[in-house]
Amino acid sequence: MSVRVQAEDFDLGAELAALRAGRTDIGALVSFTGLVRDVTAGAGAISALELEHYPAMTLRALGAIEAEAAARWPLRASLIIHRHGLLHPGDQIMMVATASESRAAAFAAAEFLMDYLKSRAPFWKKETRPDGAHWVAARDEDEAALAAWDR
Amino acid sequence: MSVRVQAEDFDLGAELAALRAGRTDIGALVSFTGLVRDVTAGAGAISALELEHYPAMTLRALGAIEAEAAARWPLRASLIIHRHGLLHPGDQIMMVATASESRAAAFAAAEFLMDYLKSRAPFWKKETRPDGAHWVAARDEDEAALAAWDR
Amino acid sequence: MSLTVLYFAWLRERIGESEERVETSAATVADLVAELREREPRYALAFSDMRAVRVAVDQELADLAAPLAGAREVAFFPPMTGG
Amino acid sequence: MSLTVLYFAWLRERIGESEERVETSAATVADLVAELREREPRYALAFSDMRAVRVAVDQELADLAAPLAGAREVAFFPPMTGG
Repeated sequence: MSVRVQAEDFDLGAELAALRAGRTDIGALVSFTGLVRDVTAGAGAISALELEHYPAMTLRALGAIEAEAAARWPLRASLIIHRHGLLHPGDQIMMVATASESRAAAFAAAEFLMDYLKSRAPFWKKETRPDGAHWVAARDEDEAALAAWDR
Repeated sequence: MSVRVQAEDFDLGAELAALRAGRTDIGALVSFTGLVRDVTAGAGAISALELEHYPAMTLRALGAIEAEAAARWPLRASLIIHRHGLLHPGDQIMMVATASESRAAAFAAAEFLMDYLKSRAPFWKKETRPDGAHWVAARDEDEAALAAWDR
Repeated sequence: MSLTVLYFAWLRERIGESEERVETSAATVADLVAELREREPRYALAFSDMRAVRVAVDQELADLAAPLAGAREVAFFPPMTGG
Repeated sequence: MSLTVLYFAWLRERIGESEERVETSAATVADLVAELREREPRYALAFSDMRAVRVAVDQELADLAAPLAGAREVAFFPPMTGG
């Protein structure tokens, strides 16, 4: 179980390889990678994405989210990496990975981590578009996705 | 969209990097990797896993499953790799990857591919355990997972 | 009619072949299974519980009622366990 | 009581600071917001619609009714958009 917040890029393949290195108790490994797209629906081209965060709170929030996932599913390993700072289209923003005995647990835990992280980890995105720089608005569907885990 | 069946191992990181190389229209990349575990619940240690398949049918079945996923979700890219032959604990068995604008589509398509592939792609696993070699039985929950997509 | 018949996994092991040519006038998969059962005990054993057997006709999943007219290849195997 | 107050994203931009020390006797977050609103128009503007503002007290998400007794750090920010 591990959480990292960094400005630098990460090597997705190396992270996934490290997660299962030397282990024979993992049947299912799921990864999610968030990437900067060059277009937002209805808002035109994006040339840059600035990610602001609240350092004192970030690791704590991500650690709590990861601990909650580990309490809900029998995870063999998990990893969250989230970047901050200035990114550009095609860049990696963040990743989560979950390893479990079964695919159902690995998928569910990865989706849970993403849904919580989207709305509970203190990151804010600002897009630079042709009409200026705009803070990305939170989406109702992200809150709804989060609420579904408590049903 | 791409499907491969091979005896050789694959490089998960290189495959995921290739899937998004030079693209800026992917917001979400999900991967699933199936690995050989050294224990099956209640059946003791596994020393080897033999994967038999039906070559003439395999690519056709995997291609049909991938096409069905592409028809259901707005995928930017997808990949299925499945190995056959003799594997050992810790080895990679197969992978699927899905790339989309949104995380919900990428996750759903990856789970759909896995559920279909589990029960509709012509592969059969034989485990070598202390009490001999045994064909792995299909699980009712895999058929149930598949049926859920038609509801 | 001449068919290629394939067997996989424990069906292959019980029957002792992975592939054979079969001359048959079976109209459906079920008819073909009935013919094979009559042949030798190893076929009767392999096909003793058809709920545990899946079928593909020309590489497409099919059921026991599937017609064989025009078919070239029939495969018998247990439920799939890939992934 | 002396608090560190932090602002993020557009709250930081509207208020023009990312961090400040605030002397206050506010009992709750809501009281602190009311005090800040009185100070200057930029605070009143930033806090004009509290439905668009989230709060953390000592790095834990909190609501407007949260008590400030013993607190050292209060942060205001819009709904999070990570991932």
